Amino acid sequence: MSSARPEYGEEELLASVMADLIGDVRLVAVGAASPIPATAALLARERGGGRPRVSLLQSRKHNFFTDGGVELFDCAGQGRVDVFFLSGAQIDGEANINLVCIGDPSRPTVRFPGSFGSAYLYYVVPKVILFRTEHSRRTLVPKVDFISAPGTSPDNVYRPGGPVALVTGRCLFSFERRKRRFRLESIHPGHTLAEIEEHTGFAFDRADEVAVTPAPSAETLRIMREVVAPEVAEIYPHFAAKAFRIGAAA
Amino acid sequence: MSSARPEYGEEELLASVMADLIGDVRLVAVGAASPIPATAALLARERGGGRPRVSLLQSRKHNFFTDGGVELFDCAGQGRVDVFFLSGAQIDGEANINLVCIGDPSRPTVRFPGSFGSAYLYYVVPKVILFRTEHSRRTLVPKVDFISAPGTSPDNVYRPGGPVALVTGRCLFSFERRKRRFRLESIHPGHTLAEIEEHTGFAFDRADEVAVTPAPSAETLRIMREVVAPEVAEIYPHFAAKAFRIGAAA
Amino acid sequence: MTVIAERLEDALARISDGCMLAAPNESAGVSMEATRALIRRGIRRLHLVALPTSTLQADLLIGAGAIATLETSAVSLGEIGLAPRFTAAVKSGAIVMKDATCAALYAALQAAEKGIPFMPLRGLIGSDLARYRPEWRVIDNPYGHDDPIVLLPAIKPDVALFHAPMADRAGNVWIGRERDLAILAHAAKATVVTVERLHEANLLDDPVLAAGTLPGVYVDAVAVAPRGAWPLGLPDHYTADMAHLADYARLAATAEGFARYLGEHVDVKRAA
Amino acid sequence: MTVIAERLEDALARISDGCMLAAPNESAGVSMEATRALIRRGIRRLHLVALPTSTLQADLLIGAGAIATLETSAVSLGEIGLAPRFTAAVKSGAIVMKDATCAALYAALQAAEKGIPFMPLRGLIGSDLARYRPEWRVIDNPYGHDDPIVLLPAIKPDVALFHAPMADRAGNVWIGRERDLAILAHAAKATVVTVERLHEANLLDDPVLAAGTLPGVYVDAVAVAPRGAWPLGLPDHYTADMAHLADYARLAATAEGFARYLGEHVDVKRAA
Repeated sequence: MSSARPEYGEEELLASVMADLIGDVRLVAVGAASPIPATAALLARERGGGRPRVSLLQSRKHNFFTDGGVELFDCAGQGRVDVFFLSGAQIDGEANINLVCIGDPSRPTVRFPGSFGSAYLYYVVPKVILFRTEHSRRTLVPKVDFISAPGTSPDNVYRPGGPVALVTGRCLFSFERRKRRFRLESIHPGHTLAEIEEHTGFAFDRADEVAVTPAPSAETLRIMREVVAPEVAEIYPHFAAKAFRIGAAA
Repeated sequence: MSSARPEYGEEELLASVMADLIGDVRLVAVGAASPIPATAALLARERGGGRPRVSLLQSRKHNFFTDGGVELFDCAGQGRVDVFFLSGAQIDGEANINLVCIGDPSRPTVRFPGSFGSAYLYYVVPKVILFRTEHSRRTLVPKVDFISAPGTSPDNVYRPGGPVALVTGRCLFSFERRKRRFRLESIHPGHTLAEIEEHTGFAFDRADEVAVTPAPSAETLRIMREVVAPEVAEIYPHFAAKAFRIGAAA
Repeated sequence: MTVIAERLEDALARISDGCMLAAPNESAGVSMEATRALIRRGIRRLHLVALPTSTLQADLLIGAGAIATLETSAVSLGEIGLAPRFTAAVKSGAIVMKDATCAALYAALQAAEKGIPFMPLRGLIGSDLARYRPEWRVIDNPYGHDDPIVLLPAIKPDVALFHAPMADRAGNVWIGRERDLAILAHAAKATVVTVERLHEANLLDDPVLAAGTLPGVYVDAVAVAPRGAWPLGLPDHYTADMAHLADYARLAATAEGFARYLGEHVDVKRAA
Repeated sequence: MTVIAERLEDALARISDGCMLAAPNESAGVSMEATRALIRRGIRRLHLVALPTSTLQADLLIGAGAIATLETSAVSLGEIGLAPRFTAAVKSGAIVMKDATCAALYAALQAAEKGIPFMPLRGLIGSDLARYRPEWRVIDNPYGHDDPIVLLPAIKPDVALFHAPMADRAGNVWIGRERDLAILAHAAKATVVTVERLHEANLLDDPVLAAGTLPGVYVDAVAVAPRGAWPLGLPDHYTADMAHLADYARLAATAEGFARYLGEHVDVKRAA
């Protein structure tokens, strides 16, 4: 860790980046096993004085849906879910994501859990933020082995939603739907362009000079640690213990 | 009124006839403004020791649906509703029912409330019992002016349900779907075949000798008056006051 | 965020002339207080979707000249008899009547709820209702053989309006088992609710209350209107005022009598 | 009428070899007690539909050789990691895996709930999921112009099986806001439920409890199984036994370890 590096953890930086990506919207939903997106959503809500509304599907307290698991999908179909987060075992340069397998699906060499809600939500949620902390040629590939959900669709396919960005442990990409390509927007402090080029399996656009991802402000860090961290700890105790050094006996 | 006539009212007779028509089934539903069918359903439940289950849509206490008004229709679509009751401003000899209007629907000469659930339930509930106390050439017509729901459908139309009987103030008809005709099954005590022929606007089949509708047994009358009548009075106080001479200040 | 309106009239601001307004029937919770306020405001050209039927609400709006199109499965005053202004308006052609059947209205609103353009439904074929609804298309079921089935296009109301027992300050509304209210709110672009009272705690904090709660995310505005369903009833709270409804039926039998009813019961706001 | 079974095994009698069994995920209420009882009985060739995902239940049934076909959107052990028996069985081809996505499973079960042969759904086009599901047909939306949309055939399970907080003696089951359980029960031909406890009064008599109650008309059998979701959690009642699940993950990494787990935790019934 460089001595110039400010006092925050990687999780705090990524949550801060994602919270900025959320922007001024009405409703953010966060799926299961997504502690950094959950942190980002709660941070955005806290900074917005209660806006956006946030539904953490894995939480009892922070999930306002009352119509069962189907309600998230209906709500998204109605156009009410502004932001959702998706990950991928593989993500390719056209923002296709693979959550299923490598090899023949009936006899795969590697099997992942499955597509979850991706093959619907990726199409109908206007701002899908992709996240994958592991930034490697294993995860960011030229072409996914199985398309759980495609990054873009032909013009005649109903698709009000799709990817807007990809946040990794090394950088932030934006996604340009028209060009079907990622664009490197900023490099996280402590990382380099050369390193990103080495570890990314797909080609991407960039400016000649790529910005450094801004560090979280002191106020953002304060809110995240004092208000958001205890909320996150109720759902993800192990994560919170590591990211915020709080709670969790384990 | 003939001196031989047993001590029961017309409503009690009709409810008894309908209760017998219900038979041994799992679930009977009764719509709004249907006091005699409601009496029949509760009578059938009482005589069956709790079977069939009964849902009176107009009642809070005797309506077990908890998923809103849509649940009756979904439940019927699932094939779970065995018996339902429908009426018609007009009913014709092919069991078509009209609940909408007489004349051009955009400028009718007579307008009725509307089709309610008929254009769906008539198709999917196996035993639909038609009821119309007023038995006249005004109500039982050669051909309805507007088909809210048809009595039969072409063979290729999905139709697990349909009419099985028509109960009027004068008699009981069965309905033969294959022949698309009513058959006079029995004439209520105090009424005559000549009278029925005079007041029925459509042709119907009958045996050479038509039976007399059996009077309700003493036990049926006892259950109806002691157990069912107070339940009906909670929903239809005016009806119960008239039919059973109980309850209702009005 | 849901607005908890001080004045009912403020909550109703988003219900504009010419909009498609959706409402439940009286067994679920009709906001008669809001209906009277809209008439006082002089609302016009509504396309009213009544799920699945209506009673006084439609009749009153029709009599007041507020409705251009009515889409529902039946209008009557229940045990009291026919709905006089509805009957007169259909016979004179003063309103466009889109006759439906209950299950078809549910399915079309649930299509909007699910964000799909249409919903298939059994039944309907051979009913004259379908003759007057060219938008109900018959297709051959792709999973059958010579099996015609009707498709119903989604109904997406501009605003859903209903009355419920209570809401909290976050805009969550307790609807109990009246799930029709949830279908309406999910299907509509905006939802306005009147309630008997405000519940001070968050309804979602209690798992038993949460089971009957419509989340505030669907609710744009809430106003408190005690006995706001009157003279209709509110399930588990109060029954319909049958004497008043009988008076209404008598007066509304003529245009003059209806005008007198408006003067007595609508033009002047009830004391709180 | 609903049977309130004295013995769990009696309630499970209608779940037969080769049937299509539908179950919710752990956030709604999985009957692990019934799952263990079915494995003890030696159930075989199940077509398990897990709405919309599964964890330990699918993994345990797969490891025990009870599953022929699995239809769901994902199987894992959540934060603990991959589901070992699922992963091994898919890789070896021991089960037929019908990969879905959550919204498609809901829509197909809701088609059964509504008694319609199919449901349209947005999304899906261009996903490789659709490549392996020839029954997902693409049609041109009749209400659009050059607007392809997927149709999903109804899924009608033979039996729905889940765990809930309580039931009454009439067979009404309190499910709270876990409406997925209602979708399953509505869609399935029969429903078997385990509950934490019996509620002595009729759940429908209390309007607040009624709002979260599945009526007994859908429920064929109920058995009491305290902590019946263990080692998974039951919302608002108890959380998952993470230490036990971690032990499971470790053991189930090998066929031998899994057999040992079965011997220790499944073959012998838990003390009540």
